[in-house]
Amino acid sequence: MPSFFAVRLQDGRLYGSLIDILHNGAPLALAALGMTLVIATRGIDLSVGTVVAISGAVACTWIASSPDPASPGTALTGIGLALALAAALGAWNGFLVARLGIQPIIATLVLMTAGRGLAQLVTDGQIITVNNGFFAGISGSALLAVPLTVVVAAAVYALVALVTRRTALGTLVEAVGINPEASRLAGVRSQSIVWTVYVFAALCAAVAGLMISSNVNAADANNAGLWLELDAILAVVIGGTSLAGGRYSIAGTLLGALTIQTLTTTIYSVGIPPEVSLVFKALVVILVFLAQAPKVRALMRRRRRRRDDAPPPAATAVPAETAGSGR
Amino acid sequence: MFAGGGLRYESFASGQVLLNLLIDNSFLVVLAVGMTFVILTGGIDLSVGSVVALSTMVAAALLRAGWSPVLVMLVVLVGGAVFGLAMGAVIHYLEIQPFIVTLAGMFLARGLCYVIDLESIPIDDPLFRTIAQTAVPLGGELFVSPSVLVATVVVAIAVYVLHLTRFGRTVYAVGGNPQSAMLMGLRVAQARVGVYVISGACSALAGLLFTFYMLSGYSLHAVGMELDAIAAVVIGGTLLTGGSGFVLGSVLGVLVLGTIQTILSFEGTLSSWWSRIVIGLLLLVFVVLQRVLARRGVA
Amino acid sequence: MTGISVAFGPVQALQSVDLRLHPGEVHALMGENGAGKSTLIKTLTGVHPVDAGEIRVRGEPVAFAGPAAAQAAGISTVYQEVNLCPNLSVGENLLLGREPRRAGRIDWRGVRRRAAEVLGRLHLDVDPSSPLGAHSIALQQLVAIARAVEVEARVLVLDEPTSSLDASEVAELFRVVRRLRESGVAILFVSHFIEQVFEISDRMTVLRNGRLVGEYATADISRRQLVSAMVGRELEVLEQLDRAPAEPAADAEPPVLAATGLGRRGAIEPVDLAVRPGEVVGLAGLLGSGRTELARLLFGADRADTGELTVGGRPVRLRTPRAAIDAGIAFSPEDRKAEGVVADLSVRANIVLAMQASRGWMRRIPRRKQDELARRWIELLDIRPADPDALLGNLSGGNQQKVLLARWLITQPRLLILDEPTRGIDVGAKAQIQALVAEQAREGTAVVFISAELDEVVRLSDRVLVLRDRRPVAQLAGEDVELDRVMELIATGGGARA
Amino acid sequence: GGGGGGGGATAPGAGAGGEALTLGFSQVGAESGWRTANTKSVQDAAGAAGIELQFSDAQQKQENQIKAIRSFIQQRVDVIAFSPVVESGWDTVLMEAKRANIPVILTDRAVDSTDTTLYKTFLGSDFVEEGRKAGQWLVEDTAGGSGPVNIVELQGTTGSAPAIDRQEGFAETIAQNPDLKVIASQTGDFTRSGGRQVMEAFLKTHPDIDVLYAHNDDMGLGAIEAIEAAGKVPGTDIKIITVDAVKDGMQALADGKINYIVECNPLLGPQLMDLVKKVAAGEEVPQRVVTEETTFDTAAAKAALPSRQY
Ligand SMILES: Nc1ncnc2c1ncn2[C@@H]1O[C@H](COP(=O)(O)OP(=O)(O)OP(=O)(O)O)[C@@H](O)[C@H]1O
Ligand SMILES: Nc1ncnc2c1ncn2[C@@H]1O[C@H](COP(=O)(O)OP(=O)(O)OP(=O)(O)O)[C@@H](O)[C@H]1O
Ligand SMILES: [Mg+2]
Ligand SMILES: [Mg+2]
Repeated sequence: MPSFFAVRLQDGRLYGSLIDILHNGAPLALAALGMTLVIATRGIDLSVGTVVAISGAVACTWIASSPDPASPGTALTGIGLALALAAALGAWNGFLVARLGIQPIIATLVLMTAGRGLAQLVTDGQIITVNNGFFAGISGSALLAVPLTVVVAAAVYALVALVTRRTALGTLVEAVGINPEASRLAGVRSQSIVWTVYVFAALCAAVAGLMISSNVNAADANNAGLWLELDAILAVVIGGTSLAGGRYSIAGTLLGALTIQTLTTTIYSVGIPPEVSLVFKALVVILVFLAQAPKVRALMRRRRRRRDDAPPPAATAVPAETAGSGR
Repeated sequence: MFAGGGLRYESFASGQVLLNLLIDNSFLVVLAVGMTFVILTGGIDLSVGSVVALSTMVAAALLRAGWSPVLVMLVVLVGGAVFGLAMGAVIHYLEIQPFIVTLAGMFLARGLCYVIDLESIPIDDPLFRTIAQTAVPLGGELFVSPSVLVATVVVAIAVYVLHLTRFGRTVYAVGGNPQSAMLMGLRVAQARVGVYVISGACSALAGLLFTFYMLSGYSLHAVGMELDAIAAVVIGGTLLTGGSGFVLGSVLGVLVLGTIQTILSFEGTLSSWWSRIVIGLLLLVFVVLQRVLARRGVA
Repeated sequence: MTGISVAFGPVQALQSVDLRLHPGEVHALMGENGAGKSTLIKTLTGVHPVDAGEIRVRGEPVAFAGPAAAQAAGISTVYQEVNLCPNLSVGENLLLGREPRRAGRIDWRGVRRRAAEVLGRLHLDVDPSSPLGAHSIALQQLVAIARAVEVEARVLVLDEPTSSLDASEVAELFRVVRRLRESGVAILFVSHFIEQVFEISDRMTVLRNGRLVGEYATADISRRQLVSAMVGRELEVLEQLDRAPAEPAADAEPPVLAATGLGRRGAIEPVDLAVRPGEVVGLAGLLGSGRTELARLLFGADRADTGELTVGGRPVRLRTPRAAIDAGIAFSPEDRKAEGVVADLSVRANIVLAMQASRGWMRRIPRRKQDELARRWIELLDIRPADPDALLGNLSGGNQQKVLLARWLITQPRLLILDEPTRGIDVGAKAQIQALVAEQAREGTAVVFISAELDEVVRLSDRVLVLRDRRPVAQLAGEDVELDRVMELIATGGGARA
Repeated sequence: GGGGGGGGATAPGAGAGGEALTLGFSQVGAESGWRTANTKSVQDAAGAAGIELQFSDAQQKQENQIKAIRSFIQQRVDVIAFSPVVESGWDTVLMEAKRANIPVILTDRAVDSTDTTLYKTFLGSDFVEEGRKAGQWLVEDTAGGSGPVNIVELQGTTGSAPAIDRQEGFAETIAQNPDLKVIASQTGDFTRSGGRQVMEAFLKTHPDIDVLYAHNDDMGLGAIEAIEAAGKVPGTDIKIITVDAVKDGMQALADGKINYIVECNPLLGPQLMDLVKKVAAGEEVPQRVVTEETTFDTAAAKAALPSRQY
C-alpha cells in the first residue's frame, strides 16, 4: 500500500508525494516570494504568470533555434537571455508604478495582457519542445538527492531572508509600505526600492518559468503560469502578509505556497473529481482563513479559556490537516 | 482614439457602432458599477466573474427544469445578493482580507457551476429569447438592446445612492479612512457589508444580462471578467485604496475597454498574439492618459 | 466610570480608574504622555472594551458597542488625532452621518448652508466645499471640534483639541465651551497647556501611569501641585521654563541655509531667509499663515516655483526631501500621523529610519548600534513605554512625537526644521524638548522652529520671521524678539517689510 | 454573391479585382499548438484561394466571438466562419447574420441550435468518435488478455467540449470489456505541465497503472516525463493512447513512447475555402462535413512523420 508520506531513493533522487509537493511547489514558492516584497511596498504584481511564460518561451526558443540545440552553452545563453528580459520587464513595471505613479494593479495588468502575446510572438504560437540535457537538468537533476528546483528555491529564500535581515532593505521596504509619505520625508529612496522589488519579482517569476518549462522540456506560451499570480497572492496572504502593505513574512509565504501545492497534489492524489475540486479548494481556503482569523481565534480562545489555557497556533494545523486527508 | 478609429475604418464611427459598444458591454457596465462601490470602500471583489457564470448556469438550469422565467430572475438576483452578503459579513465581522474572501468566493462560485453541469445549457425560454432579441429603436436606424436600458437604470441608481444617500457618503468615508469613519460614529458595518451585497446583486444582474446576450448557461463563461471590471473601474479614475472615484468614470472605463475590443475586431488582420499585445498597449495609453489628466486636475 | 481597567497585551493602560462628570461643568483630565487619558476616553465611548469596571450614564449602567452607540446616547467626542475623512469636503466632514435630508435624499444645499453656519459659529473662514485634506492640521482640528459641537450633545469629550491651535482659536473654542457649559452640557477636556486648563476647567482628574491620582477642584489646587500630582515628584525642570536659553547669533559665520525669493504659487509668496549656525529662527503667524508651507519648501518636500537656495554658501536645488537630507537638513513635520509615524514599525526602527535611509539600504546600522541609539534616546526623552520593540503606532501621541524628534536629532543635521515639535507633549517633556533645541543650537546646529504657542517661539528664538496671509511681514532680531511685538505684527501686519 | 456588394465596404487597400470574396473568421484563441496550426492552415488556404480573410481572435471568450461576428455583419463580409468557443447561445447572433443574408460555416466545433437553417454547414471532427476510436484500439489490444486492466485518464479542461466528448466516447466503448477499468480520472487542462503533475500523483497513489488515456498529445507528453521520472518505461510498462497527432506526439509515437494516437486534424483550411466558395456561389453543401482523419500506430507514425507540418 503506497503511502502519501513514503519517500524513497530513485535513480539517485528522492521520490515520493512529499518530494512532488516540494518540487512542483518550487515555482509557486518563488513567484510568491517576489510577490511578498512587492505587496510589502503596497503594490501588487499581476504579471508574474506572464513573465513565467515569457522566460520559458525565450529560453526554449533560443535553444531550439540555435545551431547546437543540445549544448550546455546554448542552454546557459538561453537562460541568461530569459533572466535579462525578465529584469527589463520588471524594470518596466517599476517604471510605471514608481515613476508614473500608476496604480500597481493596472500597471502590471498591462504587462499581464501584452506579455502573453509577446511570449506567443516569440514562440510563434507553437509549443516549443527542446532536447537539451542541461536545460532538462534544471528540474530533472538533483543535488545530494534533493531535486535542484527545491535546492534553488530554498537557496533564494535563504538569500532573501539573509539580505532583508542583514541589510536595511527589509525595514525600508516595510516603511515604504506602511507610510510612503513619512518614508519619503525621512529620506527613504522609495522609488528605487519600488523598482528593486518589481525587478526582483520578475526575476523570481523568470526562474519559476524556467523550472516549469524545464519540467516538461517545452515552452507553452499560452498556458505556462496561467493564473499563477492569483496563487502567488493567495500564498502571500495565507502567509499572514497584509495586502495593505507593510509588514511581511517570508517564512509565512513559504508555508502558504506549500499549503497551496499540498492542496493541489492532494486533490490529484485522493481522486477528487475535477468538477468538484474547485468547490473543495474554496472550502479549504475558507477553512484555513477562518482558522487563522484573529477574530475567530479570539472567540475560540475565550471559549477554551474556561477549560484549558494553551491553544495551539492555528497556522501549524494547516499542513497537518491536508496531509491527514491523504491516505 | 475613437476619432482615430473613425478615420482609419470607414464604418467605425457610425452611430450604431457606438451603440453596439453599449449593447456588447452592458453586463460589464453593471459589473463595474458594483465593483465601484466595493473599491470605493477600499475593498475588492474577485468573485464577480464567477458569479456571472454561476448566474447563467443557475438561470439555464432552472429554466430547463421548467421554472417560470420571472421566478428564475428573482432567484438569481436574490442569490447573488445573498452570496455578496455572506462574503461581506465574513470580511467585516471576521476581519479577513477582502481579496481572500472574494477569491474563495470566486473558486466556490465557479466550482458550483461545474457541480450544476459541465456542459453548456441552451436556453429556449420564450421570455428570455424575446428579451434577448428585442431591439429598442432610438429613431433612424439606431437601436439598443433592453440590457442597455437596464444598465442605464443601474448606473442612474448607483449615482443616486452614492451621491444622495447617507449610505453612499458613508461608503466614501469608509474608503477615505475606516478608523475615522468608525470614530465619527458612522454605520461602518452597514457600508462595508452593504457594498458586497450590492456587488453580488450587480454580478447576478450582469449574469442575467449575460444570459440574454448568450442565451446559454456555461461554467466557463466570464473567465477573467473580474479583471475587466476592476480595470474599467481603475481606468475610470477610482483609487484602489478607496475613498475617491465616480460611477460615471467606471462607465467610461468600460467604454474604453470596449473601444479597444472594437478597434481590434476592425483591424481584422492581427494574429492572436498581436491582438494581445495591442490590447496591452492600448490599455497603457489610456492609463497613462488618465494619469496625466488626473495630475493636471490636481495641479 | 468606576474601577475601569484596560490592558493591551502586557501593557496595563488603565488600572481601576474612576471618573465622575457632572452636567454643566468642564472637567479636565490630566496626566503625562501615556498616562492613559486617551485610553480612558476611548473606553468611555466603546472603542475599547473594558476588562473590569463599570460605566454609568445618569445612573444607568451602559456598555457602548462603539462610537455610534455612544453618540446616540448623547456623548460627542473629538479624539486625539484628527479623525476625519481627508478625501471628503469640509462641509461633509462636519455633517457626515447626519446630513439634512429631503425626501430621503441628501439635501446638498442644506448641507452647505448648515456647514457655513457651523463654521461661522467658530468664526472659521473656509470654503465648506473644499476638500478637507487640503487644509492644515490645525484647521482640520477645528473642523473636528465644530463637528462635535454641532450635535447638541449632553456630554462633550475633547481630547487635546487645542494642541495645534493658536491663542485666538483657543479663545474662540473656549467661548463655545462656556456657552455649552451654561446650557448644562458636561465637558471632558484634555490638554497639556496648564494655563488653558486653569482658565476653563472647574474640576480635574489626574492620572499617572494608568492609575488614578485624585480628583481636585481647580480652585483648590496650584499649578505646582497639579504638576507634581501628574509627574509624581517635585519637578525642577518647571523652574527652568522661565529661563530663556537664547544664544547670541554669530553674524560673522555664513548662513547654513539662505533663501532668496523662495516661493510657491498658491502656497507662499517669496521669502528671504537666512539661518546661521547656532541660530534659532522662529516662524510666527496665525493658523494658515504659511509657516508649514515655507518649511516644506526649505526641505524640498514641495517644489518651489521661484527663488534660490544656498546651503553653506553653495547654490542648491532641493527637488526632493532626499536632496535636502543630503545637504544636512532635517524636517520634523507637523502632521505626525500622516507624515511622520511609521505606525507598524518598532520604536527602534522609527528612531533610526532617517539615519538608515541616508546610509542606503546596503549599509545597515549594526543592531548593537541601533539598540544603543534607541536606548539612549528613549531615556533622554523619557519615552514610554521604554521598550524599543513596541510598535510606534501603539504609543500615546506625545510619545510618538518624541520618537520623531529622536529620529532627526540622531542624524546630527546642520539645519533642523521643527514644525510644531511640542504638539501634544506634556509639560515636563516640553521643557525637555525646549532645552534640547537650545542645546542643539549651542552646539552649532541651525534651527527653524515653528509652534502655535507664541511664548515658546519667542522664548527660544534668536530671530523671528513673522508671516501673515502667506506673506512674510517682518523679521525681528535680538531685543526686538518679544511677545507683544510679535503679536502686534501678526495682528496688524506692521507693513515694515515686503 | 449572397448579399455581398451591398455595403461595398471592403477593407482599404484590398484593390485586387472587385470580385475577391471576403471571409470573416472568428477563431477561439491561440490556446494550444493544435489551434495555432488550425489558424495557420486557414490563413494559408485563404491566401492560396484568393479569399480576403478578416481574422479575429476571441481569446477563448464567447462574448468576444459574438462581438466579432457582429462586426463582420456590419462590415458586410461575404461569408462568416467560426469555431464556437462553446456549443450554446448562438441563436441571436446567427439570426442577425441570416437576416443580413450572410452565410455561416461552423468549423471544428458544433453549436446546439435546433434551427439548423442558421448555418450552412459544420466542418470539423467528431470528438465523441475520437474517444470511441481510442477505446476501440484498447479493446482490441487487450482482447484475449488476462485479468483487469487499470486505466488512468487525463482529461482536458473541465467543461470543454472535447474533454466531455472524448471522455464519453471512450467510456462508452470500453464498457464492452468489463476488464477495462478507469481507476482515476483528473483534469490536466490540456497542458504538458498539467499532464505531468497529475500523472506524478497518479503514479504515487496507483502503483499498478497499465494504460494511460490522455485527451490530447500535450498531456500525454507531460505524463511521459512523469513516468520516466518514476523509473518506468512509457509505452511498455504503461501503454499510452492520446488524441490530436501533433508533431511532438507523433515523434513520441515513432519512438515507441506512445502506443496509439487518434488524429484530430487541424488543417481545415483548404476544405473550408472550398466550402466558402460554394456557399458564396449559392451552391448546396452537405449539413455536416467530417474532417478527413485517421489514426496512427508506431509504424504509421514513422511513415507520416517526415511530412508532418504541425
Ligand atoms: N492599541 C494599543 N496597543 C498597545 N498599547 C496601547 C494601545 N493604545 C494605547 N496603548 C498604551 O496605553 C498607554 C496609555 O496611552 P494613552 O494614549 O491613553 O495616553 P495619553 O494619556 O492619552 O497620552 P498623550 O498625552 O501622549 O496622548 C500608553 O502606554 C500606550 O502605549
Ligand atoms: N492645496 C491647498 N488647497 C487649499 N488650501 C490650502 C492648500 N494647501 C494649503 N492650504 C491652506 O493654506 C494655508 C497655509 O497653510 P500652512 O499649513 O502653511 O499654515 P501654517 O502657518 O503652518 O498654519 P498651521 O500649521 O497652524 O495651520 C492653510 O490655511 C491651508 O489650509
Ligand atoms: Mg492621548
Ligand atoms: Mg503649520
